[in-house]
Amino acid sequence: MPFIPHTPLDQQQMLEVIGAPDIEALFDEIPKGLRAEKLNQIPAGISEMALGQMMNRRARQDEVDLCFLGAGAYNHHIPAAIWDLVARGEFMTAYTPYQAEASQGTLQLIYEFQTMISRLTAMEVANASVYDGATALAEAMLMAVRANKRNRSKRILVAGNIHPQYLETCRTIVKPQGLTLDVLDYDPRTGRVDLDSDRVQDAAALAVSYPNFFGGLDPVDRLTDIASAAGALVIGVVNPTALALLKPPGHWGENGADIVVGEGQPLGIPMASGGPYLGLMCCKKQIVRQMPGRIIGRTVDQRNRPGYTLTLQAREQHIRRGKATSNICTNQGLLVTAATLYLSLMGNEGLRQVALQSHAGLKNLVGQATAIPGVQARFEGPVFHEQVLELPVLAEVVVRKMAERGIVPGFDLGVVDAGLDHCLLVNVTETKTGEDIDAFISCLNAVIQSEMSPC
Amino acid sequence: MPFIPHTPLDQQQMLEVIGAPDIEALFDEIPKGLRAEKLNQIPAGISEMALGQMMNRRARQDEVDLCFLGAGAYNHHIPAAIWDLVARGEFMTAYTPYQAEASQGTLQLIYEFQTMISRLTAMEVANASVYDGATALAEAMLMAVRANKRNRSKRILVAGNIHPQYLETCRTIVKPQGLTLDVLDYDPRTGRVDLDSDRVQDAAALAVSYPNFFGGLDPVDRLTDIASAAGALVIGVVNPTALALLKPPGHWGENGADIVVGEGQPLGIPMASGGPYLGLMCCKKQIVRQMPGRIIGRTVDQRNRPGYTLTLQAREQHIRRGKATSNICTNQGLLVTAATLYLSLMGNEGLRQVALQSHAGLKNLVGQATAIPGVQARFEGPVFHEQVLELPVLAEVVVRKMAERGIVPGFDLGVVDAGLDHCLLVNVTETKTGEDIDAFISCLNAVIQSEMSPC
Amino acid sequence: MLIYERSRAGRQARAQYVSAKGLDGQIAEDLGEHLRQSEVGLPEVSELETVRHYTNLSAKNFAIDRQFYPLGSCTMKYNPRGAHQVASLPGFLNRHPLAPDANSQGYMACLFELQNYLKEVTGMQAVSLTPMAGAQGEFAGVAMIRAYHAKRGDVQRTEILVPEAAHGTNPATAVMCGFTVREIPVTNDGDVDLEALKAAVGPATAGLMMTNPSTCGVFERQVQAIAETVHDAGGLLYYDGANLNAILGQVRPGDMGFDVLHMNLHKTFATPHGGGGPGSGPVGVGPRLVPFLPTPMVGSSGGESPTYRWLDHKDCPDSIGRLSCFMGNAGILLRAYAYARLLGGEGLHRVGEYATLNANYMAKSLEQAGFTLAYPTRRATHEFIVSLSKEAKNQGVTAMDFAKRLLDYGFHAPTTYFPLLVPECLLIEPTETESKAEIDGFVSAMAQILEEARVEPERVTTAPHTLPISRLDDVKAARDLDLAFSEVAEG
Amino acid sequence: MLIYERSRAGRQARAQYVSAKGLDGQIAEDLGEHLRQSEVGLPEVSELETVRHYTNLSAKNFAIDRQFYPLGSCTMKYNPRGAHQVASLPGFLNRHPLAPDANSQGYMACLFELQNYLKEVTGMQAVSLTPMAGAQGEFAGVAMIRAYHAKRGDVQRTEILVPEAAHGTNPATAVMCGFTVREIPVTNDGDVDLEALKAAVGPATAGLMMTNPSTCGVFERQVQAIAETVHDAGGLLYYDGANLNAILGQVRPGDMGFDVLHMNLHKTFATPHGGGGPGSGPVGVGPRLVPFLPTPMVGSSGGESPTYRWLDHKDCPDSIGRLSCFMGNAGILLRAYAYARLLGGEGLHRVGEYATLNANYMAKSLEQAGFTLAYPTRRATHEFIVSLSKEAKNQGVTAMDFAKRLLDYGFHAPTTYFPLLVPECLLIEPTETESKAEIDGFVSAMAQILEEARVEPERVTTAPHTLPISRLDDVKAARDLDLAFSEVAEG
Ligand SMILES: Cc1ncc(COP(=O)(O)O)c(C=O)c1O
Ligand SMILES: Cc1ncc(COP(=O)(O)O)c(C=O)c1O
Repeated sequence: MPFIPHTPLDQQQMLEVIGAPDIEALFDEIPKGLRAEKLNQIPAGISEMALGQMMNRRARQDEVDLCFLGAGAYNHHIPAAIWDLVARGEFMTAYTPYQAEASQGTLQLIYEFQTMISRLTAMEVANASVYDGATALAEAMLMAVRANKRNRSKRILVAGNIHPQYLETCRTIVKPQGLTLDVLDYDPRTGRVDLDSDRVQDAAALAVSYPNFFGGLDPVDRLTDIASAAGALVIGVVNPTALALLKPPGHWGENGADIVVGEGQPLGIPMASGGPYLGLMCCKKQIVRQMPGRIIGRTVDQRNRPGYTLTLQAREQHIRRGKATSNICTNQGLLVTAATLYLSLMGNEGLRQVALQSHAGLKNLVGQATAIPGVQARFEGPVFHEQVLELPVLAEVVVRKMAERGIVPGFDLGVVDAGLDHCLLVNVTETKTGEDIDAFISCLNAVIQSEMSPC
Repeated sequence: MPFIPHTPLDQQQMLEVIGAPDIEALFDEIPKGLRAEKLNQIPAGISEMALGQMMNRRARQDEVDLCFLGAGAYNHHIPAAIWDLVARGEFMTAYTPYQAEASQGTLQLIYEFQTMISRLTAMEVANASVYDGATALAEAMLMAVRANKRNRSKRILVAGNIHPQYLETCRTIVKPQGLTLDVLDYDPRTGRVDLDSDRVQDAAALAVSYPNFFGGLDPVDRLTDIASAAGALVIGVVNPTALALLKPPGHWGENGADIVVGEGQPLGIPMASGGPYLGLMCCKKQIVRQMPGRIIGRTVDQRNRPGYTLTLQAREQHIRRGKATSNICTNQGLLVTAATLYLSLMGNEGLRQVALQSHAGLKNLVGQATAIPGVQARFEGPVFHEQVLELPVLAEVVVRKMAERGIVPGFDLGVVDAGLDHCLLVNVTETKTGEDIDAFISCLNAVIQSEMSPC
Repeated sequence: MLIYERSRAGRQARAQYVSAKGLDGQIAEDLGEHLRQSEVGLPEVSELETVRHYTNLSAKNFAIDRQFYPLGSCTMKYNPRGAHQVASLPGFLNRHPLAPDANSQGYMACLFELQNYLKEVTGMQAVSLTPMAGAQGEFAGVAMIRAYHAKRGDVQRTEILVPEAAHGTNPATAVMCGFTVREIPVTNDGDVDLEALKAAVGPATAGLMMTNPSTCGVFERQVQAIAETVHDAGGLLYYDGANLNAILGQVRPGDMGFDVLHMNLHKTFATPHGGGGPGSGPVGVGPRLVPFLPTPMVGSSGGESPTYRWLDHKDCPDSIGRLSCFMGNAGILLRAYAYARLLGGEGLHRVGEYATLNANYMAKSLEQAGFTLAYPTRRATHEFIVSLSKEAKNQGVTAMDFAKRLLDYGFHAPTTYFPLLVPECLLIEPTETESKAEIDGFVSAMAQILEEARVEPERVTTAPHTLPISRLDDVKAARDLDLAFSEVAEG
Repeated sequence: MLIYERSRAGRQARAQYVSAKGLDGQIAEDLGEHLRQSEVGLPEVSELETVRHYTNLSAKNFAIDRQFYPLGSCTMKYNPRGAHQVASLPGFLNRHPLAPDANSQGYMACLFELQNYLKEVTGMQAVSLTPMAGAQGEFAGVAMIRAYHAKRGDVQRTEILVPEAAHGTNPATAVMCGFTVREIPVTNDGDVDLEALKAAVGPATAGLMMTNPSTCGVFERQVQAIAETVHDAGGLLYYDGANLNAILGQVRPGDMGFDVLHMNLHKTFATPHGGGGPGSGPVGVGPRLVPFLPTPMVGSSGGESPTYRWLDHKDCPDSIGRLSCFMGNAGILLRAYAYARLLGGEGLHRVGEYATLNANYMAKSLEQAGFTLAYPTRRATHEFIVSLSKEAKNQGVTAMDFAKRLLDYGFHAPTTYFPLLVPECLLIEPTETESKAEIDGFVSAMAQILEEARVEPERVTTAPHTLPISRLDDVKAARDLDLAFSEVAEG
């Protein structure tokens, strides 16, 4: 019995205390006709060794040599110390810190995390995580509608250059509550959005992504000022690594963004097929009572020693049930631990160097790629560590052919927009060396050559 | 400055307290002519990320698909829990437990280890490890000479079928103290040794390996009785996994072995190019004061609570200096932790199944291999999980050719004995599946065919 | 001490610097007005300080790996390290979520098989793995109920029924899905009040959400009658599968008549809880809701060596849609898959058996030690409730006091004051991975605390005494909000 | 509680069973008289019990990752997790020690480069990495000295000289190598008594073993004169490199005139100490001893892309031979290699600088706090000695009492009562990876204990008060030997 410690003697003694003849008797309140058959569709148990051998094979099967995919998940270096510590039983096998006295480790850590994230974004408060970047944005929209006192609208204006899967997620989550998403087209030349005051009139909020899905940088100061002036709240969707170099949303325009969300994955969390990741969420203090998710506060104990505890719980489902700000309960605690360790290990300069080196790598790649005849940057203007290349052949073909040679070159934008079917979204992080980029270029070159050659 | 936390301000304040103008001044007692130049032959420091990339390449370069090498290092499954726990900072980054009050974790664990090892071997006491199996044997020889009160000889009788690299190690270590190693030839038909009383007269000890280097099982009861009767101490060299099935040395013959050593690597320790491993060492209680290495004893504290501490330290160099039983100081503490966890996780039945399955795998392999024309078992008699195959071609050639196809088939005995240059020492552990063994066979078959085919 | 209090300006942990020095000038030019002008605001500590600080912080937590953790409704059982190890293989960790299908077959094989196992375990027809926790699974489930009625044009169904013992996520979910909630009372036996239910159902009923076993720790015996009642009224039945551990291999929600459910893999499938997550809340559905399942899912070509591909909105046009940027908490799914493989069908069946054995043994032992069970005439399921009303009245020692004092004895506290309908309650769930000896230890600690409550109640009411802090001032926490460290405030 | 006390007969943690059931009958036949008849004697616990038991045990240890650990002569500094990670790559862990050279090039490249780095750091001509700890390195070194004299037929050299401050391994090693030991006194300044040395050397002198900086925490200023004296007498000079951290990049043993040395990679090269090992003690030699180095070593073909091969006794016929079954503590060598790469030449140089800065700052701070330095007129090296003779005499509070009381303050104790020649001494080594704040904290704890020793000495003499146990009865431990658990004795 893997993981079940009972000896035959234990079992007998326990049944005696209960006064039941056998374990079967303990299920005698279940209507007879409902009792299940054996679980025949599940194969017999295997040893940890056999499991390891099988999973090793499967994991190996999926490996590629080089991957230049970004599009919302980024392959940064993860310092060795992080997961050694995150995987400590004390972090990994604890529950949500309901008993504060027995959970000061996790609670203090989250308080530190809240501090780090609110400083990085220049926002007043941060919560203890929601599921991922996309659901964070959905929660931000719901929150904005609740929080916007100047404007009772349920219309959210969304920049059209936001990650398309964020948009899909938001649709799923906010539609049942009657919100409408009004998508702002982006300028086909720059890939950026602009806004006039008319459009934003009577919207509950404006959501912009920084960088946007194409890696570009929208005019966030201007967008923020126009939206605020019209009474809409501003929701910023940010990449936390980028904020080491970019203007933090708390400082956008005159008053800064009102709610900030983002995907915390770049902060020490492996790409791991898309999760578990870490939804970041911050806001101005005045609307904190509309924020979903757990929030840790510092207080004192009976001997006046500082201590940390779940606070503002009256926003949450376990207290307020149907009146809660969200149904979220379990969140991404362990990933908060990873991100906190990451930010602590990197410090200001470490994070800045990651961002700088990623940016430099992208410039190198784009510079070399656009020297290939027929390849050009699709959009103008500044970018951060990700950019759209327009190719002389279908992006889908380039992705397939390069992947066959062990290099996944980026994201085929044709998947999300037929008009961009010659466009490849390419990301470079600090993990890519000069040789890696050279390998990308020569592989791209070869594939384009072979596709373009007559017959 | 990687790993150095000093800020410029710290440094300045510290120098002020010291009253030195700069760090250089702190070295002013070193004769000027001796101060070193820069360390120019060591390349500039690299980031953890760059280190990881380089080491990943090198590690990958050395990977093989399948390896049937044993010969003293065995590829057993290592339960996931072991190194997760062993790598906890509390175990990995502690020093030798000199301050008992601050080291009860390590101390109690070693006491448990001593218990496990002494039960597994059926010996009265075990120490807290020496370096590896080979040095354990060397220490056992020195110990036997000190401990043998019936016989002041410095001659050690050694079974000729002991691991040849154990023998070499012993030569290096015991020669300076004037011990002589008298090697007993093994029977060329069985690979086993026998003994008559004459030969053992006036020897301090007899050392036998169980299983022996060829995987065979010598007549340990008989050997023990003959040696004991002649006044020689009996040193058993054992494989701890094998003891799940084999007669433990404490029960050999009438009185059992006097000293038992072995390589603890099979107990949850990776092969890792040969180390760090774990030298096991046990003895009868009456000669414990001659045992080298650390020993943990249970005692009580001032409030009569049980506690664990280093004991019998008067055997050790830090107390007795030139009169110590050995110069050993640092030993293999962390590997003790791994082995203790391994034995705890496996329990009696788990360890037994590992041994059984390894044995069954070897039988399967040998059965199939000896069906290949020209291949036969080199020695007769019972074996445990390792056996010598005699091939129709040079073992060196078979190893090279099979390795080129990703399978390292075993150890070429021609390296240690020119007379065995057609012999391959093959090991199978529980990690080898039926398909692995089939792959071995078909590869062996192919290599033999191609080598035997004319031209 | 906070990590920020260890920070010193100018300190650098340089092993993590990727030597991007010298690019600074260029970046200002590249970014122009976008360049950050303010401090990034992270602590500046050495690698040793980071390691030491967080290692020491971790030591302040209780955790399965250190303590018995009988937190009712949370299923805190052993999280096999083997499952963690295989999910952490480099090939899985380095896989980008948008990697081409050709480079995803190993991963998708695991997911496809897991979908099938979960169908078998629940008796449902189809499963989507994408929800990222129980509450998101609930959202997906109720959104599917909404989509089902909408598709049929049955738009007047605006109400979701919820028994009063339900977990808070149930009503919160219903509201998130645009429904109003109506609570149904529970009888003194812990069963749903069937008459009240009958009175409540009607043309506005979109569905009923319930758990079975309920959070009262008993099996709802009238489940078939409840299903009939709701179905007859045109509503659908949602099963909150957070408590699946109790009935794993014993009885299947699909067979009980439920149309849709979620499971908490971070409970029943032993993936670690991580101090607050991540979780994973796959949903399973009966025939009527299959078209509405959230995407993506994994489809198979079938046959001897199948190839797998993602099913998305093109394949499932009626899907409620996507619930996350990528594919939910993938790593948790791998752990759950590994767990299912380690146990196999037989092992999963035993989980339900021994979880139930442990709970019934513990309940009976506590009763013999003088405690009052909330439902003494009922079998416990995988959990049960003790009520300390008597002790609260007689000695002034509350359920919370017992909970805090247990911490001093080295046991994590059970769930307190939930479900709300039982006064001064402890909801206790031992799980199948705990030994009789551990349970006996807990029972004897409870008995000792009972004795303390008699002879020196203030020892209990002021507990804990052995932890890094004593009880915290929660009122101050909410009033003088301090949600982020500020050096100035410290000064 | 011992793991054996958690054991219950018949319990099985089956996830580790490799399903060899059904082979039992066959094995009895195969093994015959060799078949084990008695119990194997291991504990029978579940996987959770193992994990919980050892996680909880670990929490009873002090460790670098949790505490400042200024244990003199032990160089307890930060062990970079990055080095641990790369040494734990599957390709390295799964490599069999006897793998063909063609499948070992990645590993051998690391070792070859490490050999070169260690030559550079020590100023020696050749290095062998095989010794498994400092003491085995000493053995190799002194065995080489023996082999050297023997090769020259210079057989009357039977004596090794050792300063009285030497580490216990030095005389123990000399004896293991078949020499007799003669101890040389040390002056009040911590230097070797040069006159006594001159009187001691002669035709019987095989060599001198010394450390520099010595275990008195000072640099031996007359090292050149000492080398001349010993060399003139026909002896060789052995350098105990356990204290290399002090002088890394500052001064090289080869340049000081030593013929042979060992290094403790588990100290200077930051490989973790593991609660008692493993270590690694490579040896380096000057020109005279190259032929005698222990095998195996790694040789290179040279050139742009070199290939590597093992050098063994065929290549080195005069070698003292092999010191372990395979190639020493390979994994520790990989960690040390990784450490050297992370720091680079410049970083290694800084190690010596900041280790020395920290020690001198701490020594001066303690002196200012009222403590007595053993060598107040000398520079500290990477460590220094405080003598508490005054406090022992006046307040009856010994060095051991200070050590134990420091544990209550959350600091590991310094090395006590070593070297033996300084009464009531603490040998204190902060290392370069500790911050000024940490050092200041230690100094203030020492000052507080000094104050306690004045006002309530019994608080100090009965310490520690906050650990799982108080001081142990060592006499009972040695008298009533209890070295293995027995259920019977418990009963
Ligand atoms: C009965 C019940 N339902 C739902 C949930 C919510 O699950 P999650 O926390 O994964 O969102 C829980 C978990 O606490 C629960 O116990
Ligand atoms: C000065 C000195 N020499 C030698 C040694 C012995 O080294 P090891 O413990 O690695 O055998 C030590 C370590 O304690 C030491 O401090």
